[in-house]
Amino acid sequence: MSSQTDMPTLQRCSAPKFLLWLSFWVLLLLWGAYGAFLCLYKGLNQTGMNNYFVFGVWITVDLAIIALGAGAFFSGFLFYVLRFNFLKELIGAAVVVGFICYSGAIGMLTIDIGQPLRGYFSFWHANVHSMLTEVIFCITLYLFVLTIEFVPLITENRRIREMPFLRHLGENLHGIMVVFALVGTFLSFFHQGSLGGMFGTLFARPFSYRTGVAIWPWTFFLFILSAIAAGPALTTLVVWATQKITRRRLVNRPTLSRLAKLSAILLVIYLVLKAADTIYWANFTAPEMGFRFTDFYKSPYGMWLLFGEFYLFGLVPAIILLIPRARDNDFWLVIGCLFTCMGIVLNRFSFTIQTLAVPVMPFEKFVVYSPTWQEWSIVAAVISYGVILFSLAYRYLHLFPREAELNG
Amino acid sequence: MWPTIFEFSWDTGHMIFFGVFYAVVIIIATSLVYAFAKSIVDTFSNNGSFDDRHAHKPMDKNETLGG
Amino acid sequence: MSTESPQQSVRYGMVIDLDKCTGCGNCAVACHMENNVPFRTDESDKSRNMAWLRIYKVKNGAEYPHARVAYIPRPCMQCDRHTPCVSVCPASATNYDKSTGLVDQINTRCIGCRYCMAACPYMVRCFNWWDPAWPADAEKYLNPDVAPRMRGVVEKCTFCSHRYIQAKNRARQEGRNYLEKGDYIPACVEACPVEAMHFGDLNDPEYEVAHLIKSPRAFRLLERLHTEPKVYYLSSHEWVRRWADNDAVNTQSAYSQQRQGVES
Amino acid sequence: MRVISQKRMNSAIMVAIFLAGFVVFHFIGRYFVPMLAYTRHEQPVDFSHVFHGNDVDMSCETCHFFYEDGSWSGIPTLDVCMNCHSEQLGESEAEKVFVTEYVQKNREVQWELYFRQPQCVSFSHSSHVKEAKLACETCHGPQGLSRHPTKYIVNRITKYSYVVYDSASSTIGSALVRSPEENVWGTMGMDECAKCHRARGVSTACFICHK
Repeated sequence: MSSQTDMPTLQRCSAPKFLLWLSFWVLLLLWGAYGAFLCLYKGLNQTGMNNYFVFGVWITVDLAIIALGAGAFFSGFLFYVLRFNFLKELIGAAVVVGFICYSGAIGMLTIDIGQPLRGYFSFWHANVHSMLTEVIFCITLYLFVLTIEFVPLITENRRIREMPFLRHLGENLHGIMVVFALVGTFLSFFHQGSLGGMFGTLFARPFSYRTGVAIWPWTFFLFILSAIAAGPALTTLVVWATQKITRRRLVNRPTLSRLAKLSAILLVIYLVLKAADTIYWANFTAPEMGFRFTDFYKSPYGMWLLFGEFYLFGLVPAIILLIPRARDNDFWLVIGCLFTCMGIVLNRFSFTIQTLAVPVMPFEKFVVYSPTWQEWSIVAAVISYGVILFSLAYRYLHLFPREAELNG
Repeated sequence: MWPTIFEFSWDTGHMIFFGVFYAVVIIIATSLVYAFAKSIVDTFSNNGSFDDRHAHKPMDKNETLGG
Repeated sequence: MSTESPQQSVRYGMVIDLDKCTGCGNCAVACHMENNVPFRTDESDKSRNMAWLRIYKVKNGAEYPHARVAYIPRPCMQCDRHTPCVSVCPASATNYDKSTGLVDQINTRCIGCRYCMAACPYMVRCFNWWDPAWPADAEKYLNPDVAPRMRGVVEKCTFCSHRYIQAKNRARQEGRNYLEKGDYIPACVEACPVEAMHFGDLNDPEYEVAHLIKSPRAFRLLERLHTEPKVYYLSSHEWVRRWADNDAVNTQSAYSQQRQGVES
Repeated sequence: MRVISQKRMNSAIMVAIFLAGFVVFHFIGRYFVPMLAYTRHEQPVDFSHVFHGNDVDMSCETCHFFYEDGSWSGIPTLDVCMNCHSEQLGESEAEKVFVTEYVQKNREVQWELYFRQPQCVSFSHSSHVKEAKLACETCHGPQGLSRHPTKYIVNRITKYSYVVYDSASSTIGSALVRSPEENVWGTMGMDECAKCHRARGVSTACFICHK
C-alpha cells in the first residue's frame, strides 16, 4: 500500500458493533480512572501497600508489561537490523503492543509515587548510581522512540495521508527506522536489565540480591533474556486473539509458529541460566547472608512459586513450543505462549512481592500483601486502555500488511 | 536552580551515564530533525504534490509494507 | 555514595546497652515528640504507622522458668558502607553527610517512590501514607526546629540532626568552632531513664562510645550484610547476639549452652 | 507548488499572530514591567531605623541580639518595644499609631518578614555572623539606614518576597534588569544562598541549612 491507489479498503465490523465492544472497555477504564483519582486525591493509603510492601501489584504489573512489551524492540531489532523478513507481517502490531505496554507502565508509575508532581526530580536531581534512575531515563526515552515508531503507522491512515506533510513525515521516518530500531534496542537492553538490577543490587534483601558476572548482578541479564523470550510470545498471543475476535486472517500461520519457536528457544536459554543462577544463589549467596534456601519460601509465598516459574510456566511451554507439531496447532500454540507470559509475570511477582515479604530483620515475620480494589481497578484500566488503543489501531490503521491479500 | 549547585561532584558515573544519555538524545533528535526537514522539502517539491491520489511514487512497495 | 574512610574526623554513633534496657519506650516517645512524627487516632496498624525509633521485643524461645526477654530499640543504623538507601534513591533525596556520618532525608525532594524502603534491611524508613495531622492543641507543641513532612514522602531517623545544628550555634555563641562532649545528643539518648543509650563520636576516644564499641559485648544488627551500622548494641547474652545476626536457628541452643555454663 | 486552501491559511495566520503576541508580551512583561508579578504591602508601623540608631543613639543589639543558645532574636516583639514605649514618646503620627493601636491594646505588630523562609529551612545566624563574620548588610542591605520601612513586595504566585532596599530606586522598568546589584538584593531563595556558599567555598550540602 505504498500509495493511495493500491491501498485496499479493508473490511471492518459495523460502527455499533465496534462501539459496543469499546463501551465495555471504556467502562473498565472509567472504573480505573475513579481508582486513580482516589489514589491521587486521598493518597496512597487507598492501596493495600504498607511499610513492608512498599511495592505492590502496580510494580509487579509494571515490570511484567515492560517485559512483555519487549516484543516491540526485539522484533524491531530482528526485522530492521538483522533483516528477519518474516516479521514484516506483524512488526506494526508489535510496535503498537510495545507502545501500549510502555505508556501504560509510565502512567501506572505516576500514580504509584507518593508525590507525582515531583516526578521530574528523578531527572533533575538524578542519582546516576541508582538503577531506578537508569530505568526512568531509559523508559521515558524508549517511550519516545516507540511514539516515533508509531507515527508512520498512523500516517498510513487514508485520511491522514491526504495531508502531504504528514504523509511525507511518515515515509521519511519509516526510511530511517533502522536508526530508531537500534536506539530502541540499546535503550531496552539497558532498562530491561536495570529493572532486574534494581532488585539484584539490593544487598540488604537476600532474596533478590545477586552477585555474579564480576560484580554486576546476574538479574540484569536474566531480566533482559526473559523479556525478549516473553515479548514475542505476547505478540503471538495478541495477533492470535485479534484473528479470533475479528474472524479474519491477518498473518500467515507459519509466521506465528516461527515467532513462537523463537520465543521458546530464548526461553530455554533463559531457563538454563536462571537455574544456574538459582543454584548458585541458594548455595552460596544466600548462606553468606545468614539465610537458608528454605527460609525464603514460606506460606503463602511457598515453593509453588519457584515450581510454577520453572516447570509449569517455564519448561512446559518451552517444550510445547519446541515441538513443531504442537506449535502448529492453535490450541498448543496459545497454551505455550500464554504459559510463557504467565511465567514472566510470576517471575516479576516474586521479585517484587516476595522480595519484600521475606523478613530481613531477624525479629520480623513473613508478611502478606493483598491489594485493594483501587489497585486492581488501575491494573484493569491499563489493560482496557491497551485493548481500546489496539482496537482503534486495528480498525483505523493498516496494522497487518498482508490482511487484504490473505482475505482476498 | 540547577541541581549541580548543591553538593555535587562530577564522577565517572556521571560522565558515563550522561554521556550515553545525551548521545541517545542527540541521535534521536538528529534523526527527527532530518525526517521533519526532508518532509518539508518533499511537501513543497513537485515530487510530493498534493494531488498524489493519481500519482505514482517511485517507491519500492515492500519497503513501506513493514511500517 | 558513601565510602568508609578511616581519615573521616567525626562519625557520630550510638551504643545501646540491651542489658540495661527495660523496654520502657521513653526513647520512642521522646523521638516522636522531638521530631514531629505524625500519629493517627488509631495506631493499631503497625505496618503503616510512623516510628523513627521502634522497640522490638525478642524472646529466647525457652519455656518458663527459662524464658528470657530482651528489648531492642532500633533507630536508624546510619550505615557507613554503601549506605543502602542512599545509593538507590533516584532523586538524590537522601544523602550521607561526610563530615558527621549522618544519613539524612531531604523530605522536600523525595518523590515517594519507596525504593529506599525496599533497600533498607532494618525497616527504618516510614512512608507518609496520610497527610500528617495533629489535634488542634497538639499543633502548638510541635517542635519548631523540625519541619513536618508531607504526605507521600519517606521519612526516617536522622539522629536528631537539627540538634547538631543547634549545638553548633551554641558553640559559636560561646566562641568555639568545635563541639564538646555532650553538646549534641539525640532526644532518645537524652530521654533514656536508665542510661542504656550512649551517643558520641566513634572516632574520638574522649567519648564513652568509642570505648564501648570495642567491648566484647558489642555487636551490631545483621553484621553479615556488611552495611557497617554506626549503632552498636551491648549484650552479655549469647542468644541475643545470635538473634541480632539472623541466626534464629541457633538462638535457643545458644541460650541453653549459656545456661549450662552458668549452672555448672 | 501545492495550493493551500484559504481556510487553512487563515487558521495558520491566527496561530502565528497568537504566538507572536505571546512572545512579545512575555518579553515586555519580563523585562519592562517585572513588578506586575508582585504585590506590595506597607509595614503596619512606620518604623525609622535612623531615628532609633542615630537620634536616640541606641545600639543595634538592643533589639537584635543573640540568645545564649546561639539563636537569633530576629525582629523584636512588643515587650522589647515596651521597654521604652510603654507610654507615648514624642508627637509623631507613627508613634501615636503604635502606642494606641499596639501598646495599649497589647497587640503584637504583624510585621511583614522580608526573609521568611519555608518550614524546612534552618538558617543559622550565628554561623554567618559569629563564624563567617559576615556583615548584616551582606544579606539585609542597608536596612539600618532606612527612615521608613521598606515596602514588602511579594510574588503573587510563589509568595516569595522580593526585597528592594533603596526605596528611592525605581522598582519598575528595566532598572531591575540593568543594575540588580545596586538596588535590589533579590528573593533570598535557595539559589542566592547556594551562590554565596559556593563563592566562599562553603559546603552546599542539603542538611547544612535544611532540617
